[in-house]
Amino acid sequence: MSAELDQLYQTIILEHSHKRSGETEQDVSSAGERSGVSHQYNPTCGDEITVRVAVTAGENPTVEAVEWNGEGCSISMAAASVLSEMAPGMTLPELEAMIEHFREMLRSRGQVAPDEEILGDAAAFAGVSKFVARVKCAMLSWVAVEDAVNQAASKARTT
Amino acid sequence: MSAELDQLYQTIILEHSHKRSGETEQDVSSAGERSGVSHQYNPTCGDEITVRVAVTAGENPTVEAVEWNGEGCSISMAAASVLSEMAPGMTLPELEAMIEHFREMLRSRGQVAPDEEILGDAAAFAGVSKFVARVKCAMLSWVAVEDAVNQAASKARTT
Amino acid sequence: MTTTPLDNEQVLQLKQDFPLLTETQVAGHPLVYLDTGATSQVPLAVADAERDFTLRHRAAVHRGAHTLAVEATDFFEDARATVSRFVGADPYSLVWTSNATEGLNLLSYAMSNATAGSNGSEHAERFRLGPGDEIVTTQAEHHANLIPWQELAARTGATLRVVPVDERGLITPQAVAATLSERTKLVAFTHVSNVTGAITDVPGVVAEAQKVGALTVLDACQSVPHMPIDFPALGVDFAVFSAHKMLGPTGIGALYGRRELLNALPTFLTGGSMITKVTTEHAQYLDSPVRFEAGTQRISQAVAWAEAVRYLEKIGMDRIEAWEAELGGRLARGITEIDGVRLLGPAPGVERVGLASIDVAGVHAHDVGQLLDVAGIAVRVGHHCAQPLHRELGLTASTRASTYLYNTTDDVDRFLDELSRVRGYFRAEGA
Amino acid sequence: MTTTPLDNEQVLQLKQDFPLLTETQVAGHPLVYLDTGATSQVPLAVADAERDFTLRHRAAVHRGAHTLAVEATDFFEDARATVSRFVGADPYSLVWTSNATEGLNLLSYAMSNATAGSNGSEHAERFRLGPGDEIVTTQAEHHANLIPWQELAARTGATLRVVPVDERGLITPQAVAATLSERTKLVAFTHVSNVTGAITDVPGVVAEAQKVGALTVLDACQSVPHMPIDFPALGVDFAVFSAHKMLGPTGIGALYGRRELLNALPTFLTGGSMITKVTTEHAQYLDSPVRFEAGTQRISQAVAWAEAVRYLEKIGMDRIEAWEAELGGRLARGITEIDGVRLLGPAPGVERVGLASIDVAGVHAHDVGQLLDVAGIAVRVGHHCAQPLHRELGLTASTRASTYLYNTTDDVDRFLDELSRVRGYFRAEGA
Ligand SMILES: Cc1ncc(COP(=O)(O)O)c(C=O)c1O
Ligand SMILES: Cc1ncc(COP(=O)(O)O)c(C=O)c1O
Ligand code: FES
Ligand code: FES
Repeated sequence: MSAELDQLYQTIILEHSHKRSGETEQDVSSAGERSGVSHQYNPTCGDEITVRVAVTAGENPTVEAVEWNGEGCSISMAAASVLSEMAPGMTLPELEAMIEHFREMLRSRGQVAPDEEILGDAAAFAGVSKFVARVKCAMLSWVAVEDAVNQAASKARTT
Repeated sequence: MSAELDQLYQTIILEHSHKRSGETEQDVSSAGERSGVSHQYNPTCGDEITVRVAVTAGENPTVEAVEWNGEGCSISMAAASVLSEMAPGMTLPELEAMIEHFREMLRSRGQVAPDEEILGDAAAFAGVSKFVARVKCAMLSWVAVEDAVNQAASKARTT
Repeated sequence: MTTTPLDNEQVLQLKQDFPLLTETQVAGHPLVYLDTGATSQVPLAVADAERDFTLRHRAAVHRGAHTLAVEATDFFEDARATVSRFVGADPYSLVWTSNATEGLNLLSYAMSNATAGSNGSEHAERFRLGPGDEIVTTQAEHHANLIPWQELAARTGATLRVVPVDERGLITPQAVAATLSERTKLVAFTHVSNVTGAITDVPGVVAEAQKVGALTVLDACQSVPHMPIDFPALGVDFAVFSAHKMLGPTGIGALYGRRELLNALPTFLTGGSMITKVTTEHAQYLDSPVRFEAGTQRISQAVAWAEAVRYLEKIGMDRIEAWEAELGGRLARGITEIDGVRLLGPAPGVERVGLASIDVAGVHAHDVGQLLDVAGIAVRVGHHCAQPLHRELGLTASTRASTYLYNTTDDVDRFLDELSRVRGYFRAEGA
Repeated sequence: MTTTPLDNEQVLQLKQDFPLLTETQVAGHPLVYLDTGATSQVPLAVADAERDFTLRHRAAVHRGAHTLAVEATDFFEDARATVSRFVGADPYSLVWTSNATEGLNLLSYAMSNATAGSNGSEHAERFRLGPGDEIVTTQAEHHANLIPWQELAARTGATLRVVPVDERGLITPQAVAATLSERTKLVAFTHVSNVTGAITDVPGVVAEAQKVGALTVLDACQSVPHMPIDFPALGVDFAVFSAHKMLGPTGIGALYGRRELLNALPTFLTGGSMITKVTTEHAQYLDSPVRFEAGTQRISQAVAWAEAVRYLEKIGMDRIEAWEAELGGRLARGITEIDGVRLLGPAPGVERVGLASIDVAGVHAHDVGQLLDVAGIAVRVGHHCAQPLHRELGLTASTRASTYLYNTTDDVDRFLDELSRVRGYFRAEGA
């Protein structure tokens, strides 16, 4: 196959699309005390994902766990899996910075190179930014986590 | 002005557009025993005409009188005037034949030459057939007369 | 007289009329365009006809009295005569719309207007709907032939009933009959499915609808471009189709309707050119087709569409149909020979147009499409605006290849060849 | 910085871009095109941009994932960005329609849908109408900005009120104010009259409407092509305009709306590409602008329209406006100097665009137009889709001359010269 394709479907992405960290058979649509839930829908393809994120208690919570159910293409499944591995243990500002950079890179049409220190394994998604129609795929779960973590944090702070 | 224009606006047409035989100040919208009324509207320009035609009594009526009110361009006014002069005294088949030939000539885009024996003064409208947008103008009153005379005749026959 | 289909040599000749098909490179590969189901490509003659009209003959139609306007009106009405003749109809029964979708919405809103008594409803009795009345559509429909009826039901209180497809994804007259009742006012159904390529028995469905006195509306988007069509002979009351799927421009489609129905139907869009007399209180409307054509029309688009029709007629719709049956058969057979790939809809051997959708086990449709795309093969992935049918087939999305008169057997084979590598590339289970 | 208008020399240069204007002969005379009020002519660059897109880049937008489709989507959305910027708006507030007429109908039907509770009416409270509610329009409107409101009133039970024009044919904020009430939900009015060329005080009318909390709808068909426009700065809630009056193609227009209003407005046309989730029972809708764009869109038309906008911007809308003010003044003055010819609307010296309508004593408008036509001068005759205003002016029909950036003072003078002969030719009384 072509080199261009291999840039998009990095080995790490294909692996995550199959092993899928954080994916669970259990329904994740109800949130607990220190967790938030977000459902995201991709109108272009009809795929959807539901993500539940739990954070630690206190003023400066960190991410405790990411769990999700959903269906989608390999890019979207891999993006959810990678994030589920990376997020736990991160502070909220760290997570937000990572998501922001991920978004910026993806929207840049290949102009913004990934900062591997910030993105770690998620740098493998750099190739997606040249495939405009697939940017939403990579962002779907990340937007869901962003949304869910904010809900969780505001609960954690008020309890 | 141009020769083409003079073909359309024959002297006889311009004269009739001013003198307007058959035009009356009286309202002609109600029909009597041996007469019929027709109202015609030209949606392209918004002009309209109301014509009343009376016929003689009996099995084979002839046209007795044509009266009309209306507004329109010189072609439409002249056509009403010419017909108002020509129709009286005609048998219904004669009138119908004349109207049919008039229609055929007008729709022919200049292909059908007027038969002066049938059309008389109305042959002057031959030039109109090359001006497709004006064909309706010339036909407006003639269609009204055709309609009105049929109404009148069916009344005359049944009384 | 039997039909000789096109052959590869002739098609390669035809391709020369389509610069996009001969000149486009995608990721270093010559393009194989297998997405006509979404929109077709356009031959030079059609683009040139539109450009020429626009640069040399443009004027407002049905309004102006000056020479240019009269000539433009002739172009415009000649186009209507050409397109209506192509579907066996007279010009009075062909209304220009923006696309097929707008044609279906026209009907939906005109029936709301009949119900409300607005928009010239004097003779609209048979279009009125109310609680208890039923509108019937099918599970196989494009959203364009489903949502307008859902919303019509919501606006009028009528009930929407949906005919299930059979195990092959087909709409059958039997299933339609089972959904009909004395209260059914309208049956809207597709001629050819844009997902499965299956062909509906139109006269069969029409016969059932007529038994209960229901109006019929045919979605002919995927049939008119690909086979000879005669709407009056099919017996439908209304039908819609789009120019952009048949070598024509975007921005124009048509609604066919039996003339007496169109004249009795309340108006939809209102404004200039479709009225007789207007006061500040009230407007009176002209007859079909201008009755439904408010405001400045798609003039150059009509002219270009007529040129597209002439192009198709020159080749012959029967020959196009026969050629695409070959391509469709080749597609269907080829697909079923690939491990882990499921052909949706009718099995090979069953009648279909040159269109086939597939599900690749363990690989998402968008990933399938991506792999094909970098090999220069343009196909459609997603739900193809038919979510209910995909749900019925147990899917969210599928991959669709669709042909036209400009596709060769080689195009089909290149698609099949790449398709056979998909599961391996994505390391799908069992690949 | 004062604006330097175009001059005759520059205009003669520009004319070279319009083959129709330089090459057409009518009855042996070079054409003088004074019917831009109906539809404008199109420069080569615009026709070529459309042809090139169609032959080299055509694909379905917002659907396909293949390279060609992604590129076509970029073209399409870039076009939206260009056209929306031209009227001071962001792309989310610009919806493509077939023409201005359809934009007004979209609003009229969306408000019916709000009233019926259909088509995604969750946040549509402020668009609901019922008996006692009032819709306001004016006597000066084109039928496109009158009939849709008449029918909306008929569908919802609301009352239509019509603002009278003053003795100059102008809509004034005072007259609007006098027609408004606490129950007024919407005020629809024209920016520039297509009969008199008079310019409405838009901010003045908007201020009055806002006092009673009514929505405002501007018919900008005759303003956007001829002057710099910024809808957000004008303060209107909605506005419509058409491409074909501003060097663009037929078949496309636009509805501008404040984004939050468009997102709250129920949908109009339903079908593919404007939905999120569809079941056989129910559909959910996307946000503006795609919310209102059902089915395959006017893709090449959008691309061509953007090219037209670039052409206008290169020249400068302020310079076009200034030049047309000169032409309009010359028209108005010239007309009043001819015996037996009456200028409709504002007197010479009062602000107007390059458009003037006249009544010739004793000669019907169609006869006037015929005489001008054989002299090669194309003008519009009739009621110009404004029967109520003509009735108010005591007329059935009038003769209209309208200019654009490609008209010279010589064009105006040739019109005036022929006009001065009309009454003599037709032997009108006193001629
Ligand atoms: C003032 C005005 N409003 C509305 C329209 C209707 O525009 P369209 O025919 O492009 O829908 C026109 C042009 O005909 C116009 O001049
Ligand atoms: C079966 C079918 N119906 C309706 C449509 C809608 O056509 P359009 O988008 O041209 O309105 C399509 C194409 O998208 C189709 O394939
Ligand atoms: S295609 Fe649906 S998420 Fe990627
Ligand atoms: S223009 Fe109206 S009848 Fe001739």
